[in-house]
Amino acid sequence: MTEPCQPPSAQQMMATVVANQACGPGIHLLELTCAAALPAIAPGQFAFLRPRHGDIFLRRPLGVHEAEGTRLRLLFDVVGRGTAALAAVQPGQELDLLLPLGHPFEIPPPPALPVLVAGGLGLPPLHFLARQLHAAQRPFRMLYGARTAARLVLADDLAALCPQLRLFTDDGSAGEHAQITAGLADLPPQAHLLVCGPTPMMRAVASAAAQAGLACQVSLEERMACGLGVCMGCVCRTRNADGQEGRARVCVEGPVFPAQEVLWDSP
Amino acid sequence: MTEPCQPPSAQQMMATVVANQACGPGIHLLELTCAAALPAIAPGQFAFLRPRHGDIFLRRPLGVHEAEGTRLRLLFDVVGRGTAALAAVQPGQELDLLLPLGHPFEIPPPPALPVLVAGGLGLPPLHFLARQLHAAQRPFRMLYGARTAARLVLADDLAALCPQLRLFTDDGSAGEHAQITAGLADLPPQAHLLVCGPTPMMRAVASAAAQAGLACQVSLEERMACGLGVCMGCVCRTRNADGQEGRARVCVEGPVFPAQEVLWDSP
Amino acid sequence: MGLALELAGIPLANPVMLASGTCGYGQELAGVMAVETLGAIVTKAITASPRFGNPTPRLAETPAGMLNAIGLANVGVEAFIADKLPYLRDLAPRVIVNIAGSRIEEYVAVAERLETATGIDAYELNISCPNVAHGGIAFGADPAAIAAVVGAVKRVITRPLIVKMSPNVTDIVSTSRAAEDAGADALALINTLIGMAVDVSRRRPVLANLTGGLSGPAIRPVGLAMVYKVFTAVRIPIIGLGGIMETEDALAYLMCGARAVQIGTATFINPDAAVRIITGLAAWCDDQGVDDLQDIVGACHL
Amino acid sequence: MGLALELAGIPLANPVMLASGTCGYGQELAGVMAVETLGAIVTKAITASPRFGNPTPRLAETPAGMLNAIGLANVGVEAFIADKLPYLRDLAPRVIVNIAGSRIEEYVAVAERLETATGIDAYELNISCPNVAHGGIAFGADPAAIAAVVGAVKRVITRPLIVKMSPNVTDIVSTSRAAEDAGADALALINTLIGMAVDVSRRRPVLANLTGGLSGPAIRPVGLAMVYKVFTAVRIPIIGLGGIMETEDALAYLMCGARAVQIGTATFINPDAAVRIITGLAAWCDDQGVDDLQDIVGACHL
Ligand SMILES: Cc1cc2nc3c(=O)[nH]c(=O)nc-3n(C[C@H](O)[C@H](O)[C@H](O)COP(=O)(O)OP(=O)(O)OC[C@H]3O[C@@H](n4cnc5c(N)ncnc54)[C@H](O)[C@@H]3O)c2cc1C
Ligand SMILES: Cc1cc2nc3c(=O)[nH]c(=O)nc-3n(C[C@H](O)[C@H](O)[C@H](O)COP(=O)(O)OP(=O)(O)OC[C@H]3O[C@@H](n4cnc5c(N)ncnc54)[C@H](O)[C@@H]3O)c2cc1C
Ligand SMILES: Cc1cc2nc3c(=O)[nH]c(=O)nc-3n(C[C@H](O)[C@H](O)[C@H](O)COP(=O)(O)O)c2cc1C
Ligand SMILES: Cc1cc2nc3c(=O)[nH]c(=O)nc-3n(C[C@H](O)[C@H](O)[C@H](O)COP(=O)(O)O)c2cc1C
Ligand code: FES
Ligand code: FES
Repeated sequence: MTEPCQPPSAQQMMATVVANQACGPGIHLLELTCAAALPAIAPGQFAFLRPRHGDIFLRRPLGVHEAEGTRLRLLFDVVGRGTAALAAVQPGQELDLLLPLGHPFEIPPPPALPVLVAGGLGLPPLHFLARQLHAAQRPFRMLYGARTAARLVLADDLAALCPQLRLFTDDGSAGEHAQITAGLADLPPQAHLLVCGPTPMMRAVASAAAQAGLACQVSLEERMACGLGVCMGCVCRTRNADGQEGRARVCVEGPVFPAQEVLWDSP
Repeated sequence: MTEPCQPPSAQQMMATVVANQACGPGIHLLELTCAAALPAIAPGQFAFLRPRHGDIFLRRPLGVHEAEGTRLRLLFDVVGRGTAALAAVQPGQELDLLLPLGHPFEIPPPPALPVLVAGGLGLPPLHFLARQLHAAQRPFRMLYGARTAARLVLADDLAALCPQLRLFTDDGSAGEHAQITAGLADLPPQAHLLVCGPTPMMRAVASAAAQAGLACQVSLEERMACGLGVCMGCVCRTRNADGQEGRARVCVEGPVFPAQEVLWDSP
Repeated sequence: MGLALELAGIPLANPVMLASGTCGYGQELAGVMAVETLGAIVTKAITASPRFGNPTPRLAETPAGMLNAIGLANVGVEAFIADKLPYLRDLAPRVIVNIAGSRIEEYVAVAERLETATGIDAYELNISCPNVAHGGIAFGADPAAIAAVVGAVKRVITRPLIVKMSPNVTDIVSTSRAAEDAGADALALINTLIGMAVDVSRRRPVLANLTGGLSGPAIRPVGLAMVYKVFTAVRIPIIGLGGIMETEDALAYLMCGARAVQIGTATFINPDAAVRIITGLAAWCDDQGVDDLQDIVGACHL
Repeated sequence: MGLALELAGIPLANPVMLASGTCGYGQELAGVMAVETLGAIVTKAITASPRFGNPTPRLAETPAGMLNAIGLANVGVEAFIADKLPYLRDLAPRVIVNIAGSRIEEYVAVAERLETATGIDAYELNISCPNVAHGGIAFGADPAAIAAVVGAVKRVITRPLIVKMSPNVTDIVSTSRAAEDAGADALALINTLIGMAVDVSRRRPVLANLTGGLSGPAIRPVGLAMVYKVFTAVRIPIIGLGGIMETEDALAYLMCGARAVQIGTATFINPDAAVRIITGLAAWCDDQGVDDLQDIVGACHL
């Protein structure tokens, strides 16, 4: 966060919608073919996009869910105008992408035990990471929670990648009837938490990790205009090793930060 | 024009693009299926439309070219942002229509001889009218001119409807190498001109008609915002029987006016 | 649900009005929308004599908006009373007559003449039209001039007076207070912003009048900010307008402090926009358990 | 083709600059656009001390535009000179430093400190930021205050001074003339309009700061009208900005009277918007047989 910022070298490219399917209440899986081969993308990095035609002005950030060759998959929740517009794009229509942006999760080297903690639509970067760890045959654990069973999308996929997967729902309709923080109780000291989800959930996980002395990275959300670090719109409050308060841009220094550097706003 | 204005009873409806084909340089034939059966439409009336999604704000007026059941055809020239957006709509996409609007051509009863005078993209209402006259087995003549052969679209169609069709081009690449006004020279006194085309052409035809003592109706163009007569944006300068100057709204009192009521701006 | 309200003594079935200049004199819209459901109709500006307005082109499209330079084209107060008012009077919505002029005496003359007619519920003083060379904007920007014209009109009328404010000012609070202090019963915020469009291919302004008034969603953020600011500075009710296209936009104005709203340019895009918004407000109240829509007025200030 | 010009003594390869606050300090954009092709880069506003800016959310989308309430977040003049200027200095484009403050003394202090640094081509005085509680907008609206701050800064600098004007005023001509009379070498028109957005579901303003600055194509008609109006009222050159997205928009500003343009929000939509516009201007000159792009400046006034 304090190192001088590297100019991002994102690419702008057009992508054509191949499929756009609802896979849960208000949750869409968007599959795209890009005009060129995708550059290297790491889990935690995001795409900054908008439909080529339509009445959305600013781009929206979405974590990369899956990327291979010219194929890109995004998974998102309809929460407002922008995501509603994305939910409405039809196969054949075009999106304008800028990617990859942002600082990804840093995969802790062994003997650390990666523990992926996904809350709701915080899943995409961690699903991506789970596939990488599985492919590398690296042991890891995963906790995945949502409000209700219907919103616990792609849980079967994850189970195939991670035998240690634990599921949670707020209403007990699937997995354990508990907050995801319940899954942190019995972790070994070499556990390294990699977290993405709603802010209150991340704050709770970060605080539990701090108390348990576990390493923890969190992927923050903020409204963005430029995605490139130039507008100063997407800042979060941070504190450095000396406890000094600062501001960091979620789009370049983040979205992934060491949890101890984040100053959470009071709930 | 002086009679009290009747509230227009236009309908708003969605229409799906069936085909959108270039049929000349920058000229598009747009075929739509409307969500409901079209109301009665008379030649000279127009549709006021915009793509359902996209960055065009105001509707654009286009003369109805053909209407039957739920089928609607429009013929237009790409001259700016709005018509460029219409040229880009793909089959399956939706347009938002308001129609029918405006005061149509008044078909003069026999013994008048209708003479249809179309300049370039003034064709749609007159093509529509030609089909009606042909179906009614009413004798009529038609003059059709354009800059060049490639822009003289649908001339074959017209020839089938009107054996008396005369074609003109500015560059002589098809038909007679002359201005369309050349076709007015040998008309019988019962000729009643029904004119649509670029303003300078209509002004010239109207003036020739006045000199020859021929009846003449012209279909004017103005930028429109409401299409309903409420914004007062689309006025043209008029003069009544007493020679008094006035203003009339092209969208409700027009677009078709008796030529002698129009006060043309100096060229 | 409770959409009804009383505004400056005018009882309204609901807080949705058609804005001046975007609904003519009511009649033309009857064929394309359920006019009877409206709270009120605000007429096109009426001047002492008939006006042709500015030369065309007097319309232009802009990003998420439009420019108009109509120039107060209208039939004049006599023809309005003789030919237009009888129709309006018989409609269910309240009738608000928008008054314009180029001098204080003209505003006063129009108001005096309208006082003699029946079927008018209130006046809206247009001191903010950017498209006329004299008067118009000049009145709308200077607190002293506002006080003079509002005071002069108030002295000759018995019906409530809404003053329609110009957004083309440094300090909307001081102009609004000047109107309130001079006797305005309500304020309408905002009229159009001054804007321009260029036809690059011709290297000329698009509008014959060079500049025009900018309306539509593009200006909504400006309208909301001004209503928000004026709400805490005056005691009289505010009517909010500027770029309202949907129910949500009307709610945003109410939450900023408007008691009622006007729908302008939206009618050009969807002739029944105002009707949809009335339905939408009722549905929202239902959904949110709001008994009286007026309860959310100013909610953003809490 | 002839895109080069000299503006207030600053030689520019072409009239296209990146606007303050939309390009950071240049470095971040190097990976996504050909920065070397730009005429100039205008830095984010620099204040005497570092500023965190306002709390978030400090961005919101609006129809054809956006609101920002960044609140002059910046590294402060010392860190700017130490950490940011060395990079900028080595780039081909001219370096224009945007100066902000909350009191005249702060503007003067920043200007004095910048005078000691090398690699700066001009200053742009931001007297028009709507997002800070003190100063900012106050300076931008009052001709006397403008004269005072411009005069005070002029006295301590040797480099050309561009004054960036607020559009949130009744009379842009009088504020512009005040800047000119006090010694401004050029004017930049316009900064953002004051606007607001409401989160209807939460019944709260979207921005933590309540209001913000409106930018993007929505405000282009306002910017064009102001440039058009000021062009005939001042003798110093005008830099036009506000909603320029494409080559045509830049040409519209030039035709209204701007000698150069700045690209702001467009960079957020397309990082290489400014580069495309430079290419587009050259192509347009070619196509239209225009030898020197400056020949079309003010064409709309003919
Ligand atoms: C790096 C990053 C990666 C993301 N990845 C994903 C993803 O993979 N899948 C997914 O569903 N969502 C993801 N998000 C969140 C997503 O960007 C927002 O949901 C989206 O931008 C909202 O746009 P909207 O126009 O639909 O909502 P708006 O109408 O703008 O807002 C609706 C609601 O969402 C909130 N909101 C809007 N934008 C943001 C934002 N950027 N951050 C936090 N809250 C916001 C608003 O405060 C409001 O409550 C990500 C965000 C970031 C910053
Ligand atoms: C009743 C009526 C029927 C019409 N029927 C047809 C038709 O069947 N086929 C067809 O191709 N065109 C027709 N037109 C013209 C068509 O409406 C315009 O070409 C179109 O609105 C231009 O929109 P734009 O955004 O592409 O152009 P803009 O970018 O708005 O303007 C491009 C050029 O067109 C001119 N222009 C724009 N709008 C109008 C207008 N309403 N009238 C005159 N000039 C205008 C401008 O001054 C400019 O020179 C009709 C117009 C009217 C009023
Ligand atoms: C074509 C047109 C004509 C207008 N004429 C008037 C008028 O005569 N009197 C007036 O007070 N406002 C007039 N206005 C301003 C509108 O009433 C309204 O204040 C403005 O358009 C902003 O609202 P909107 O964005 O919903 O259109 C006019 C607006 C338009 C678009
Ligand atoms: C996020 C953001 C930050 C800005 N910061 C500054 C600033 O620090 N100083 C300044 O003079 N203008 C600032 N501006 C205003 C722009 O430089 C420009 O005047 C305005 O955005 C209008 O141009 P546009 O529509 O092309 O963006 C900022 C604008 C935006 C969008
Ligand atoms: S979105 Fe602009 S700095 Fe992050
Ligand atoms: S377009 Fe509005 S009156 Fe004709």
